[in-house]
Amino acid sequence: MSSQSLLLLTILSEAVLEDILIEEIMALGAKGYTISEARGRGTHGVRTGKWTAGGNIRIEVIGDAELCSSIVQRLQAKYERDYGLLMFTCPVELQN
Amino acid sequence: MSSQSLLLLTILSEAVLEDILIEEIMALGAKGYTISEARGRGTHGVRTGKWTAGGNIRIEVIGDAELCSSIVQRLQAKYERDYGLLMFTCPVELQN
Amino acid sequence: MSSQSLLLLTILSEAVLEDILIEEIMALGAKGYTISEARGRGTHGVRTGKWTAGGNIRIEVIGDAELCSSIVQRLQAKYERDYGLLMFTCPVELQN
Amino acid sequence: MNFEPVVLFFVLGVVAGLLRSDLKIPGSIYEALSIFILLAIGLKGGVELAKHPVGDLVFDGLIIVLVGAIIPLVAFPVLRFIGRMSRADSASIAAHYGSVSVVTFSVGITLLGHEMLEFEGYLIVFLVLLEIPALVIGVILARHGEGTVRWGKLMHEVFFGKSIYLLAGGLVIGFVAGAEGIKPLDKLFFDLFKGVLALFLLEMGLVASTRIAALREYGVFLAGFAVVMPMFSATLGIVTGWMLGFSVGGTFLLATLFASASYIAAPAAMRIAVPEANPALSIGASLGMTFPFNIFLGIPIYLWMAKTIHAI
Amino acid sequence: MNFEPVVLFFVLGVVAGLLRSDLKIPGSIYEALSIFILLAIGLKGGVELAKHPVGDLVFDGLIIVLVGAIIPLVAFPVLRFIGRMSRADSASIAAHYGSVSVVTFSVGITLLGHEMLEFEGYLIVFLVLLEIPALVIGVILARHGEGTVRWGKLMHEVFFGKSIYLLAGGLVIGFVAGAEGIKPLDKLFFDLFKGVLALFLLEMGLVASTRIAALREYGVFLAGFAVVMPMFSATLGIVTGWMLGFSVGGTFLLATLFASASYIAAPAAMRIAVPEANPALSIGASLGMTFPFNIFLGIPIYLWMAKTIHAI
Amino acid sequence: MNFEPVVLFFVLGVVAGLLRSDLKIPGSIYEALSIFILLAIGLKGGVELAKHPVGDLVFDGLIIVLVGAIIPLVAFPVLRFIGRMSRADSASIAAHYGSVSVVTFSVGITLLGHEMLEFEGYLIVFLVLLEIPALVIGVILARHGEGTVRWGKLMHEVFFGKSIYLLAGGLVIGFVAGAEGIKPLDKLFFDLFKGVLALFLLEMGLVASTRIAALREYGVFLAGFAVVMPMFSATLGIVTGWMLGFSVGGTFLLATLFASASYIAAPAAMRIAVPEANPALSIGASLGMTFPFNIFLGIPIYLWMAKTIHAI
Ligand SMILES: Nc1ncnc2c1ncn2[C@@H]1O[C@H](COP(=O)(O)O)[C@@H](O)[C@H]1O
Ligand SMILES: Nc1ncnc2c1ncn2[C@@H]1O[C@H](COP(=O)(O)O)[C@@H](O)[C@H]1O
Ligand SMILES: Nc1ncnc2c1ncn2[C@@H]1O[C@H](COP(=O)(O)O)[C@@H](O)[C@H]1O
Ligand code: NA
Ligand code: NA
Ligand code: NA
Repeated sequence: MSSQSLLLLTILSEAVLEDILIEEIMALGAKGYTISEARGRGTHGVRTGKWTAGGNIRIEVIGDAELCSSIVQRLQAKYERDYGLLMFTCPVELQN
Repeated sequence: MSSQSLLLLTILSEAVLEDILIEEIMALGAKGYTISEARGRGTHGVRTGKWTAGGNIRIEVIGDAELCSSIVQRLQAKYERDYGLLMFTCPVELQN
Repeated sequence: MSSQSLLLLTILSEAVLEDILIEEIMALGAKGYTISEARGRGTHGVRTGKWTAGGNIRIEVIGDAELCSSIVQRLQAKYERDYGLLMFTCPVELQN
Repeated sequence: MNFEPVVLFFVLGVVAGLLRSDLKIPGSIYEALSIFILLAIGLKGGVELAKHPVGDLVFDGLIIVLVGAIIPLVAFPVLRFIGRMSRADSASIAAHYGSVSVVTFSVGITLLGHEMLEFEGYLIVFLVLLEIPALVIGVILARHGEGTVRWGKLMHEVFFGKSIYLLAGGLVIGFVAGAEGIKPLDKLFFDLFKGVLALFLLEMGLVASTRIAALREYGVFLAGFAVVMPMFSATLGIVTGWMLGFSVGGTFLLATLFASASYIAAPAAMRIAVPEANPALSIGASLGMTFPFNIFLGIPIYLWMAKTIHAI
Repeated sequence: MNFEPVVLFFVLGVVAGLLRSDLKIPGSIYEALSIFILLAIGLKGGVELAKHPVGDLVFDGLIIVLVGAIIPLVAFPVLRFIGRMSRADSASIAAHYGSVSVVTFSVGITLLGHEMLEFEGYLIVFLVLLEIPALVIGVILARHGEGTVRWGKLMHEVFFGKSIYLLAGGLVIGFVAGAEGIKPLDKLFFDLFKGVLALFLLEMGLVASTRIAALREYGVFLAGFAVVMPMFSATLGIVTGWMLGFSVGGTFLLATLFASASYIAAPAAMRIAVPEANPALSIGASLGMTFPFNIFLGIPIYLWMAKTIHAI
Repeated sequence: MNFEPVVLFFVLGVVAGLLRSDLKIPGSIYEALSIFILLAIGLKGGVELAKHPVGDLVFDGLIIVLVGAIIPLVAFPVLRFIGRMSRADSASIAAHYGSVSVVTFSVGITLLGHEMLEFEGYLIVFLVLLEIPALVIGVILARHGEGTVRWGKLMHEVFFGKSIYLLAGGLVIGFVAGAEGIKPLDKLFFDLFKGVLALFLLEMGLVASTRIAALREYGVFLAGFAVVMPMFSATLGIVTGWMLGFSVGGTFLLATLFASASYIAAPAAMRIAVPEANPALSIGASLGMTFPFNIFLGIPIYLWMAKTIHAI
């Protein structure tokens, strides 16, 4: 099994940003992404997902360090101030 | 991009415990958490999520080793015996 | 806290394969699995989950390297050609 | 055998589950259906309640709650000493059988509709009142002194758990608004009730099919208990209703109420209050066995019993 | 052009999709709507069926299923040799066009309602019967000896896949309960049918809008096929219905049934049985092209055809 | 105090939230309920619109939109200079109060039903028309030259955001199909409307309960604003409606429309267009304070005002 070392970038942000963030991510050259619904609490308070635009989404992107850091920088610069946003990376072995 | 090394603690447990576990986690000093729905199978059998209280939740907490281990110990002591519970950690780089 | 080093194998594939993949995974000796809904984009195009069989599922299996690699090989051989399929592993510390 | 068509939907669900069809009722739809049923039943009860001077009901209510409390107190020793089950499991199962099932009750009401029989509408109030003693007794039996009970958490779970809360809320709204005030809502909550009940039974069947297996593991005793217990409780209900001078319909409904076992409020409450009890046992018995028994055989039997005792 | 208002909801959905509105029908709601429509149609069919001595239908049924089997057998060579498509794709698409669309059929029934035309209600049975030969033929064509077919899995998928299962289940319940027994459910399943159909069409439009693009990639041949094929199938249906002595309404519905292409049962079954086929092609054609063609142009044309042949 | 029973469901939701009941309306159900309400209101408006020569409405429409535009222009300085709030927050809140609430409007219509009062049905059109100027003014106030506005994105958000899109879509379908064409859909969209509104209010209550707290943090000024502002806007509406020669019902509805504050369209649009504004403030005020004020006290007051001015 030939596996390849990459980074998994997980982005937790507001559901209302979904389309905008996807645009940015693809524009920066991601080959794909995975989205799932989430809710939670952080410095911006509880986000129960009860309210239409009140939920979070989890966007996951697998890519090399370079792609991930460019995404992180872009999102930090443009959205961190005004929106709930949490990003973290973790090394993964892509298996196919 | 200034990143910070932390642990991502993932807790898989019964949906019915959501409020209780959140209370414990915040009480132990977590800055936040993320919740998403899940279903699965383990030593406590299949949890299809079909039944109201029959589903699982995934609680994720990002924090330092100390916080994570205190959460793990608390939950293990109080809930492992009677409830479906799985906890694992993985090192992550917080990006913002 | 006695933790144990294992691999977390994450499988992203088409919702329509759920039962089949679970069968394979358990047959290969997994002790359990966790499933959650997802949507995304990859080489097989956008999978919005809008269409009944059009969504993705995320299957997560915690196990040793051997189990994970046997699952990866089996799924690659049988499903990679015809179905949207992405698999990656990441080292985790099982906490209970 | 009760050919009330709605129960056929339960069969449809069970068969789908056993044949491993990919049919699923999404969780959120299941939630919506239960919210609907609980509110509708509550509203109906409130409207009925508004028609009677509440004072008159206090006495009946007291009697019914007291008699109802007998059920878990009988069930516990049977499970514990004849069934040789753990204290926790015995107590949890006893609580399930002491409390009630809204859906079983609804099927009973549907049957009365067919039979053109009246009933004391305020009986719906006991869907709420019977839960409390049953769950409390269950917890006391489980703890029996030793171990700490999180009474606060439990009481909150009981009173503000969604099922009781919606029933009670519906009751209050129905009571305050009265038949006239509710009229604009009839088209949703009352006209569609049976159809929604049918869909709910479909889901119940799907779930029950997964519970029947679980039940099998625990042998014939529990299966037997799940059939005999409701018959006993129903008899209690028949006698009580008859003595309180209820109509045939009311007597039948009280029996159905007693005979039914909870699988929504009780499981959630017991999972919190008596976690060491195995939920597969209690839900397996109440949902996998007692529920189908009640809607197919029990309900027609209870109706026959009610008619017979009133014929005396 | 058919100004049946429900189809306007399809337009509303398509436009929302093309204009990239954030309008979404949540997946679980979509599931609920389809469960409702499948059960309602099944119940309706069962009730109708109960009115006829089933024996009489056997002959008609056999004829209709046999003629229906011609459709995939004609579609396959056209796709394979004129369209130069892969064996797998040709077979999968053939299966889609051989089987049927409940929603297209429902729009047809709605139109008959407007036109005050009767129809042989038991035709609904063929929503179930026509699926099976179509899917089986599709798989045989795809495999053609070589390669192993997981027949067990496929048959299970076909018979216990949720769409067929719910249709068949509704049929049985409707048949057993009969018009009288179903009455309490009418208010949900029949009175709300058209409204729910409208909401479903809204969702269909949203989905179709994403498929039209996919279709474009595959050029004019497939687009042409997606219009010509239903016309051909409809003609088969008109002639068959007329020869079997159906009413104008029945003849029209049989044509609509033949002309419609599946996008629920078939895609799921083919994805499992013929995985190497590209689902974007089959769903793109059936949902992105044939479905809108049928509800806007096809259905009025088929009705005209039915009236004309009966005028002879 | 307005004893319209539907508002009791709002109370039920608030209480559940405050008492931390585990009652939840699943997100997808909430989505479905809002889609239903928006489409139903739109259809109703379209049907009404079809009854009038649209030409006649252009003048009234212009006046109403112009007067409506005064609301945010008054709200902004009050918030900015008396309330000492940030430019962004003041602008965002102003936009919320300039645009409208479909649910408040629906409660108003329900009350008219009780009172047997007629109203100019085409007023529903302004549910759509009043959003646009309000949101645009809000953004201009926030930006005031400096900073770039993504107008494209904003306009897209406004026109194709699901709430406006469904309202407008319903209007068009209702207009094209007319009362006759919509009849088959009445049983879903009109008969069930009040019941669905009740369920929606239950959810609104649950959400509002979490917002009231948020509001408390921001002191009495905002709370006061959330009560005084709708009274002012309502007065504008009363006068405008009266001058335009509307009926009592129409005058009342216009006042309700002006007095209502948005918590669906505006929040989404402002979150995108004025991200630095704190959504907890605007939603807290509009949903946590103004909405309950309107449905409990405002609406009866506005009706009284309308009757009084017409009695002159
Ligand atoms: N310490 C944490 N652990 C896990 N998830 C978090 C944590 N902090 C924040 N989040 C998630 O990130 C979202 C946005 O965070 P924030 O911007 O801090 O409000 C929250 O709604 C949570 O879902
Ligand atoms: N080996 C495993 N891999 C992934 N998830 C698991 C595994 N074992 C258990 N789980 C998850 O943890 C939940 C509780 O596990 P248990 O307590 O073993 O029943 C299960 O319902 C699964 O969702
Ligand atoms: N680069 C990526 N990052 C994250 N998820 C991905 C990526 N590529 C593919 N996926 C996920 O894997 C699924 C199947 O991928 P594919 O087989 O490439 O279509 C997609 O629908 C996505 O959910
Ligand atoms: Na009972
Ligand atoms: Na066909
Ligand atoms: Na306003």
